[in-house]
Amino acid sequence: METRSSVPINNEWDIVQARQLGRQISREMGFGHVDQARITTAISELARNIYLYANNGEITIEPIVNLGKKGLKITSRDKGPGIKDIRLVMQDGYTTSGGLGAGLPGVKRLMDIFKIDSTLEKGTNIVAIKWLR
Amino acid sequence: METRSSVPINNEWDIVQARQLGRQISREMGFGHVDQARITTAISELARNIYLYANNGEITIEPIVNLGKKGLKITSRDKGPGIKDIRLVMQDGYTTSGGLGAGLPGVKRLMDIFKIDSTLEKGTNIVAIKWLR
Amino acid sequence: MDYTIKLSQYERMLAQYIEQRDERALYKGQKFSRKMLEQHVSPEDVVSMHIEVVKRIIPHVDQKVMDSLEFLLEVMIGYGFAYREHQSLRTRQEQLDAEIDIAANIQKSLVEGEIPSGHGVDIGVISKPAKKMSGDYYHFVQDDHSISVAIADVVGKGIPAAMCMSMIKYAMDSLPDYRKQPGDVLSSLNHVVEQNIDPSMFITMFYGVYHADENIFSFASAGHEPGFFYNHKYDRFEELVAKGSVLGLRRHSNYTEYRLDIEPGDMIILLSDGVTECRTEKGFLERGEIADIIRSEMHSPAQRIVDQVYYNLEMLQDFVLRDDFTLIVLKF
Amino acid sequence: MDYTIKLSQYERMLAQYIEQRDERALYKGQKFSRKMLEQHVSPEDVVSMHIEVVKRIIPHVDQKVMDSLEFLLEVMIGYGFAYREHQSLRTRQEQLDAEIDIAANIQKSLVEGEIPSGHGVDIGVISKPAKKMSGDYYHFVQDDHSISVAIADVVGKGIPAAMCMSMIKYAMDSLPDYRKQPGDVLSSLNHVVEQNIDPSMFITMFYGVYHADENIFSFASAGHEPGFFYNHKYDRFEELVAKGSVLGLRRHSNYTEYRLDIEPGDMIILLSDGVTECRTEKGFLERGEIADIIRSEMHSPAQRIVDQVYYNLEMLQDFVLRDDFTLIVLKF
Ligand SMILES: [Mn+2]
Ligand SMILES: [Mn+2]
Ligand SMILES: [Mn+2]
Ligand SMILES: [Mn+2]
Repeated sequence: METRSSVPINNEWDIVQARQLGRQISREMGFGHVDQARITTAISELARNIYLYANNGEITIEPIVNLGKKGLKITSRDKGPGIKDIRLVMQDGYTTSGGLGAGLPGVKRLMDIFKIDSTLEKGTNIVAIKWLR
Repeated sequence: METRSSVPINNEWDIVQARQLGRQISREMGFGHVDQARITTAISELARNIYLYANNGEITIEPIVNLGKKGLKITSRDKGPGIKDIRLVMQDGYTTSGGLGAGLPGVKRLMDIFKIDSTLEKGTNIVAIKWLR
Repeated sequence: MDYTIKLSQYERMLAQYIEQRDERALYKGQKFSRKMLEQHVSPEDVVSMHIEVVKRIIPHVDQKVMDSLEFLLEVMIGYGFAYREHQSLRTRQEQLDAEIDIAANIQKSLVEGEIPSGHGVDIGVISKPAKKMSGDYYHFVQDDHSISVAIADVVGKGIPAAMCMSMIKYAMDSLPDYRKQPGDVLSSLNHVVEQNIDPSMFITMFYGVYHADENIFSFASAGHEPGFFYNHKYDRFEELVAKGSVLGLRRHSNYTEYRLDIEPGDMIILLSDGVTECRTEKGFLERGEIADIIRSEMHSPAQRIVDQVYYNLEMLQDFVLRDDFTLIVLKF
Repeated sequence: MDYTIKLSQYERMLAQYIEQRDERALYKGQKFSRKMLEQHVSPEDVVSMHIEVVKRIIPHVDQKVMDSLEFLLEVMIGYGFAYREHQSLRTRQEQLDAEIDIAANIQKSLVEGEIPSGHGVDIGVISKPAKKMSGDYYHFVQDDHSISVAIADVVGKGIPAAMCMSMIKYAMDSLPDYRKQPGDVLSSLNHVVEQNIDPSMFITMFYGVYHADENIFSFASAGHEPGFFYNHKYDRFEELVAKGSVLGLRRHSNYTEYRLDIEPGDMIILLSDGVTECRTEKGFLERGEIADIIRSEMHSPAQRIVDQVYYNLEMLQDFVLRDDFTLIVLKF
C-alpha cells in the first residue's frame, strides 16, 4: 500500500492504463464500488486533459495517510502550454463543459482536495485527494 | 379508442388510478415503453397538484386525432384557489421545484402542447397533449 | 436519510413490484425518486443501490446480468458528473437571481414616482419587464399648468438595457427647467446618450406635455412606437405619429414638436413596442386589435383600462412576455 | 445519431464487457456516456436502451430481473425530469451570462480612461471584479498642475453594486470644476448618493490630488480602506489613515482634508478591501504581508508592482476572488 505508481500519458490507450491503475488501487484501499468507478472516471478526465492539451504527461496515483485518515492522491503533471485563465477554466457551466459536468470542475467537485498550479509555456500540475470514509 | 376516461382526484390513491389509466391508454395507443412511463409521471404530477393545492378535481385522458396525427390529451380540472402568478409558476428552476425538474414546467417540457388557464378563487384548467411519433 | 434505510426502502419497493407488478408500487417508485432527488442522491448511486438489492432479493442471478449492471453503472457515472454540475449551476443561478432581484428593486424605486392626478386628467400606467429588469422607462411631472409624460425603450432587454435606463433617469433629473419643451428635451437627451452610452445601444423616446390652461398636448418622438389618440368627437382611434431619429444615433438631432387640441372625452394612449409586438399563436397582433381592446374598456377608469389590456395580451401570449411592456392611458 | 445506431453501439460495448470484463470496455462506456450527454439523451433513455440490449444478448433472463429493470426505469424517469430542467437552466444561464457580459463591457468602457503619465509620476492600476461586474471604481484626472485619483467601493458585489457604481461615475462627471478639492468632492458625492441610492447601499471612497507644483498630496476618505504611504527617506510603509463617514449614510457629511509632503522615491498605494480581505488557507492576510509583497517588487515599474501583487494574491486564494479587487500604485 506504500507504493506509488505512475502511468505516462502519451496516447489514448494510456488513459485506459491510468484508469486500470486507479481502479485497482482504490479497490485495494477499500473504496466502495461506486466510488471506485467515480475515481476512475476522474483519473480518466485528468489523463484525457493531458492527452488533448499537452500531448505528454504523467498520472501518479498513491495511497496516503494524513492524521490517521487514509486517502487516495492523484497527481497529474504535464509540460504543455499551461492554462491562461485558471479562474475561467474552473468556472462551472463554462461552455467547454457543454453540460457534461466533466472537465476540471467536475473532478474538483468529486474530490475532497483539489490544487492546480499552471504556468504558461511551462505546464500544469494538479493534485487531487479523495479521503476514505 | 374513441373513449374518454376520467378519474376524480380526491385522495392520494386516486393518483394511482390516474396513473394506471394513463399507462393503459398510452400503451394501447402504441407509445413506446419509456414514453408510457414519462406520460404516467406527467399525469401523476398533475394529479398530485390537484390533490395538494385544490383538494378535489378531475383528470381526463383521451386519445385524439388532429390532421391525421394521433395524440394523447390530458386534461386537469379543479375548482381550487387558482394560481396567482402563472408566469412565476411556469418559470424554470423556480424554488418550488427544488431541482426536481417536476411540477408544471416539468410537465410542459415533456408534452408537445401545454395550455393553462387559471382564475383566482375559481380554479385551474390544464390541457396537455403528446403526439405519437 | 441514512444509506441503509434508503437501501431497505428500495428493497421493499422492488420486492413488492416483482411480486405484484402493480401501479401502486410504481407510484411508490416515483415518490422514492423524488425523495432521492431532494436529497441530492446522484443517478449512479441509484443504479448502485439497484445492483445491491437485486443481488439480495433475486436468487441465482446470471453472472452476465450482474456484469451488464456493472457496465450500466459505469455509463451512469457520467450522468452523475452532469448531475453534480446541475446542483452547482442551481446554486449559482439562485445567487444571480438574488442579485437581479436587488438590482430590479433599485431600478423600480428609481422609476416609480407619483402618478399625477390633477388638471382633470385620469391616468393609468402599467409597466412589466419581460425579464426581471426593465429596459422600458416612464416618468411624469406635474406642475401648476401642465403634466408632462415621458416613455422610453432601450433597444435590448435585461441587465444591459436596465443599466442604460438608469442613466436616462439621471439625465432626465439633471435637465435644467428651461429645457422642458418636448423637442428640446429630446435633443438634450440625445446628446447625453450619444456621449455616454455604448454605440451599440439606442433609445427610443416619446415626450409629451399637456398644457392644462390651453387644452393642448404638445409632443415629440425619437423613433418611438407611435401611440394612439382617441378622438371623442368622431369616436375613432387615430395614430399619434411623430417623426424623429432614435436617441444616440448622431451627435445632434432636432425633433419637431407636434400639437393636438384636446377636448373632454379624448384619450392619449402611449405604449412601448412590447405591447404591439405581442406574438400570439396566429402571428403578431394588429395595432387595431389593441385599439379594440381599449375601446371595449373605454368607459372604465384609466388604470382599469391598462390592467385589462395587459391581462388580455398576457393570456394571448401564453404568459410569456417577449419584450418589456409599458402602456399609459391619459383620459381627458 | 439515430436511435438504432446508439442501440447497436451499446449492444457491442455491453457484449464486449460481458465477454472480457476489461477496463478498455469500461473506458468505451465512459466515452459513450459523454456522447449521450452531448446529444442530450436523458438517463431514463439510457436505462431503457440497457433493458432492450439485455433482452437481446442475454438468453433466458429471469422474469424477475426484467421486472426489476422496469422498476429502475420508473425511478429514473424522475431523474429525466431533473435532467431536462438542467438543460433549460443551462440555456437560461447562458442568456444571463451573455447579458452580463454586455453589461460588464458597458461598465468597463465607462470606467476605463487614460492613466495619467505626466508630472513625473509612474502609475500602475489593476482592477478585477470578483464576478463579471465590478462594484469597485477608480478614476484619474490630469491637468497642468495636478493629478487627481478616486477609488471607490460599493458595499455589496455583482449586478446591484455595478449599477450603483455607474451612478457614481455620472455624478463624478457632472461635478463642477470649482469643487475639485478632496473634502468638497466627497461631500458633494455624499449628497448625490444619499438622495439617489437605495438606503441599504453604501459607498466608500478615497479621493486624492497630487499638486505637482508644490509636491503635496492632499486627500480625504469616506470610510474607505486605508492605503499605504511608502516613505522613501525612512524606507518604511506608513498607513494612509483618513477619517470620514461612508457616502450615503447621512444627508450632510464633512470630510477633513489631509496633506502629505511628497519626495522623490515615495509611493502612494491605494486599494479596495478586496485586496486586504484576501482569505487564504491560513486565514486573512495581514496588511503587512501586502506591504511585503510590494516591497519585494518596489524597484519595478508601477504597473508591474500591481500585477505581481494580484498574481500572488490570486494564487494564495486558489484563484477564487471573494471581493472586487482594485490596487493603484503611484510612484513619485
Ligand atoms: Mn427594450
Ligand atoms: Mn421594446
Ligand atoms: Mn464592493
Ligand atoms: Mn469591497
